Amino acid sequence: MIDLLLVIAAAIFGIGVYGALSQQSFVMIMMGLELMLNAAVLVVVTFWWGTTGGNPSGQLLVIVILAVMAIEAAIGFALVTAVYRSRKADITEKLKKLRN
Amino acid sequence: MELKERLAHLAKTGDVPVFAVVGSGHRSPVRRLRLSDGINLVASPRHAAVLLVAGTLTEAATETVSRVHDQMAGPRVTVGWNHPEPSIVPLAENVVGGVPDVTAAIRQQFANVLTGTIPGEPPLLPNVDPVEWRGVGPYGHGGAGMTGGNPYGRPLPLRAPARDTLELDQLPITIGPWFAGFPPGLALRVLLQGDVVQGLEVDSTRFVSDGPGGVFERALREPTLIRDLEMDRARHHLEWMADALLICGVDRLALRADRLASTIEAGDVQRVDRLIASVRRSLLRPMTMRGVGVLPPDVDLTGLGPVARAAGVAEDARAAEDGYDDLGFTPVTHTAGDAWARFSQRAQETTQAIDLAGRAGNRLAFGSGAVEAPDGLHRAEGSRPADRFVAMLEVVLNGEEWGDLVTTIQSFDIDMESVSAPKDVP
Amino acid sequence: MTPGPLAYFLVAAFGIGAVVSGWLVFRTDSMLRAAYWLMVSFVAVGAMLVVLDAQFLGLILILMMSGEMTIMAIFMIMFMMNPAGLNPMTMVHQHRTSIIAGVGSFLVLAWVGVVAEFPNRPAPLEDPTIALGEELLGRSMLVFESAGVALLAVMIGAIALAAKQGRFGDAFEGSEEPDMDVASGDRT
Amino acid sequence: MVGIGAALVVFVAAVLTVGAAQWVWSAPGERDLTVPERVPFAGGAEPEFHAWNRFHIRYYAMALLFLAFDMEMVFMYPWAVVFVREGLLALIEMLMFILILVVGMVYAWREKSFEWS
Amino acid sequence: MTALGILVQVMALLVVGAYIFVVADRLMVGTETGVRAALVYPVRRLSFLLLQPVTTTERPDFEAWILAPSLLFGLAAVGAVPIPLDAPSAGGDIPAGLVLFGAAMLIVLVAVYIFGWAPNSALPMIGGYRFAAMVLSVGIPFSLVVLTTAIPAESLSVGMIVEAQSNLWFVIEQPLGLPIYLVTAAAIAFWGPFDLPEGSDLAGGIAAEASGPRLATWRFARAALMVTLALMGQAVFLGGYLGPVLPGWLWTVIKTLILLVILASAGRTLARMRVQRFVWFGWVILLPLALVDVFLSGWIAL
Repeated sequence: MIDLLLVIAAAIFGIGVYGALSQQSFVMIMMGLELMLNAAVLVVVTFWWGTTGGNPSGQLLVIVILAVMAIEAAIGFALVTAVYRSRKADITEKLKKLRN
Repeated sequence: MELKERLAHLAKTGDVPVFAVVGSGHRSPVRRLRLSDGINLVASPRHAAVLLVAGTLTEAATETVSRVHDQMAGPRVTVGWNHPEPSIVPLAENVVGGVPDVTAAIRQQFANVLTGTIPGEPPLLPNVDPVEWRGVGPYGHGGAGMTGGNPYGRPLPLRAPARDTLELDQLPITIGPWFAGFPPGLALRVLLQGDVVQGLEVDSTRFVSDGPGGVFERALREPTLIRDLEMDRARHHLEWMADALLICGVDRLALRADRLASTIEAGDVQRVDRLIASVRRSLLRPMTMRGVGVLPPDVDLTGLGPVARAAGVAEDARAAEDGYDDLGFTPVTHTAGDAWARFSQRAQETTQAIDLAGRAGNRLAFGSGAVEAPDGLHRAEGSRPADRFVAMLEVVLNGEEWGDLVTTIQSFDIDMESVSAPKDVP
Repeated sequence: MTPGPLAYFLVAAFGIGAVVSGWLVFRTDSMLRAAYWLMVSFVAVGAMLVVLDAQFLGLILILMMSGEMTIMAIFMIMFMMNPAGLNPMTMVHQHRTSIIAGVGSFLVLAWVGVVAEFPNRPAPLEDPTIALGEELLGRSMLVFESAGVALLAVMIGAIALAAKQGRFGDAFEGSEEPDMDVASGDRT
Repeated sequence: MVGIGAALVVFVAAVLTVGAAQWVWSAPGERDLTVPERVPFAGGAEPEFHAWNRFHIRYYAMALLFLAFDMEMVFMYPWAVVFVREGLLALIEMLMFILILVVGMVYAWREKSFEWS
Repeated sequence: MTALGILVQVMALLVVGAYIFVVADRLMVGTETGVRAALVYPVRRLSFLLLQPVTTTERPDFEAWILAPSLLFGLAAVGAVPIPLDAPSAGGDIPAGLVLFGAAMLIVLVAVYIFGWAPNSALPMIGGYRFAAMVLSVGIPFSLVVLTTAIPAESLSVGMIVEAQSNLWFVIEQPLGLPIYLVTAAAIAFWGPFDLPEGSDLAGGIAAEASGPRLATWRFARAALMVTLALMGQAVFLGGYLGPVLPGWLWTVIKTLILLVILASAGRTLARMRVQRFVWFGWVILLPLALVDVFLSGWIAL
């Protein structure tokens, strides 16, 4: 069971890596990051359930990951808004172009 | 099919969902239709089975009425009501008569079309795409690049600046002339960014013909019984209040106001007061109307009747009439000038009118070319208040949220039957 | 506790659902669908958590993510060109590298997961929410309170960033329009 | 475990029932609609553009605030369960936590985040 | 009780409850048709809607449009699972029942939002976005007041919460709870005076382009959602199945009906709130009140 869960988590994580690297728009990159965190949640709960005898720290770690997701999303959206406001850009290339 | 017949048998005795296209002289009759047993006036043609074409419409209305007709989900049927020949759209039946007649006709045609006695009407507009898009472009969907072309027949909206400096898409859209939240015949081209209005333009096409003119029209030419004038005013205001309540989602009180409008008698102030007390309990003021639709200070309010008086302009042509003077008439005013002030203003003028009508006896008033009508000062020549309201919409509504826009337009009481011909609109 | 065949089946089903919907996030043109495919992925993982006796965590993940993903959909539709994907588009860069990195990380992690030996100490069957609550208010109080401070910082930071008027004047000042030759046929 | 399994069964059954009902009943109608019958309703006028656009919401700052408060809810569920057995300590700790967040709320209110931008 | 039994029970509750709710609403509108006509109204209405074909717009998101009513009903159904009918552990009572309910009610936003988005039409879309603003404003107070009932019960299971009210119902012990719950529940079910997404100022809003079976399923799903919200309201605030003489399930039904009638009557007699005022109302009035409710109830529970 643990093997199966870890393979699934690895697959979700792989998709997240692909998304975060390949996407051009900020929000889509954030989606890749969220997918990676999703995999992390699954891994943590898997170990909590199967290997640590239900150590509550595992649960706490999940909550912390959730908080990280919320913070990442809030700051991410705020940044997207601020960048769009000042540069009218929603994809990363446009920012690079501007730097030159 | 057995099941279909059973369903039709059940459905034909139920409420008839009617989408009403209201032409001249029929705003009040269509409102009374709301009181008819088993008639349900719906706001979207997608929910309707019967299209009611009431009163006289102009030639220009043909396309819009046809479009609404086609948007009905079907099995659909069109019923005319005092609609002059030749009709602008094909009618299954044209009723000449009052509310009971048309109710019966609508029920009958509804039953006919549900049970298959008559076939559902075919669409009226030609089956052609708005632009040629099939097979055009790299995927055959009519688009080009990221946002170009006409994907599936229409372009994508363009960006426009906004007051919070986020330059996002602006959707230009024409709403009306048969949008239930607006006075019948009013079509607005609105620039929407999100749900906020960034600009608007009134379509100067006339969709409804000139109104037949009631007691106030007569009072322009000859002295008229104050009793008649004031009862008509009370009825007009009550119907207006019913519309306002309907738009604000207080259906129960809207029905009461409608019922009151059709049964009210001179001097019967208590029933109106009870209605107004119920309206207060419905929290209409704090929830929907307070602070909505305030006019900018530089707008000229003279002659705008209740709208002006709700903003503190104590101006009323009745005050100069001897007949009214005898009755001790003084104009009611409010100061806030928002949608609630207008509602409250009209509510109090209704009570006042019923009171005046009860005491008026045979007194006469007006007849000299100017009369204080429910929507403002009417003159024998020159533009009507509706023209002025239409002209001020853009100034008042720019930057409003959509719901506030609808509330504000309703609060003006614009009578599209009395607007001038297109060329006269300022 | 050894999981029964039903648990295996459910985990596999939800797992496939989570992976497939995660993949569809990057394969759809509609921003709305992208956001909600991600939500489906989260819901599937939440359901797996429930199967793993972490009922509270699974459901709270679903609760959190449904709210967050709607906000994500709203923001994506707000800022992305052609949000409904009416014109099909691919907005990707370094595609090959990304695929290699994605597949590589999957293979490495999956290999670790399959090969490594883990101790078998299953969680007890009592309600784990109480343990979590006690942990939160007892030993890990600092985590809990610092989360509060972090969230406050995020709130203020996010509002300050997103709002039009900052302390130092209008955010619009000094901005300029970049040239728009990224996508051909772009009209904006 | 019956309860949560039942939740899954009920959810799937409910979604499938209503979905299938729509599918069965809508199949004949959707096929042969003409172009004018498909025009979106706008009171009789014809739309010029697709309605799908970069919809400018006016409450984005509020939406971000929601994310933070949503996270607060995550902490509150386990807190509520152990509240009585932990007693006053739990009350004070949560009071601190909430007060910190309320500061953020007041800041947002002051920044007019609850009004249309 | 098996999963199948729970399925039958929940479906029966929702269908019957939805029927009663529609009848009650019909009576509240005040058309002079009488009780008899109101009792057959849902049947006639449904027959008509089944005869109407489904319309579509030029380029809708078909899948989302079909999914939305199904999802809404699924959420209403799953939200009703953890609510016990006549005994603490009867039915689908689960340890984290409140979280399941809260998650389901929050996902209602998804169903409504995509229902407004799918037709690719301006007025429904504004309706969907209005609902997003509403749920983001009242989602927290809604979850908070429901959660507060878990404090004295020391459990997130709805059955335990009902049991904890054997001395005193929470409607008295947590006086702010039920009023806030009813207000927020009406908003989550986009029911008047908070029917902003379906308002008459949007010509029906999210439902403006829906006809026939699509409208029927949508209306039914919304009525079912109201039933679920009323069920939860009576369980956590009105003592659920607790009550003298009558059997427990009958108490549940009676209390649910009382809440349904209260909600139905508010829908037709109170004015619709402006969306901007609603956002302000949710954050500045309801949220602080809900926080006060949490700490007040916590203080009392100690």
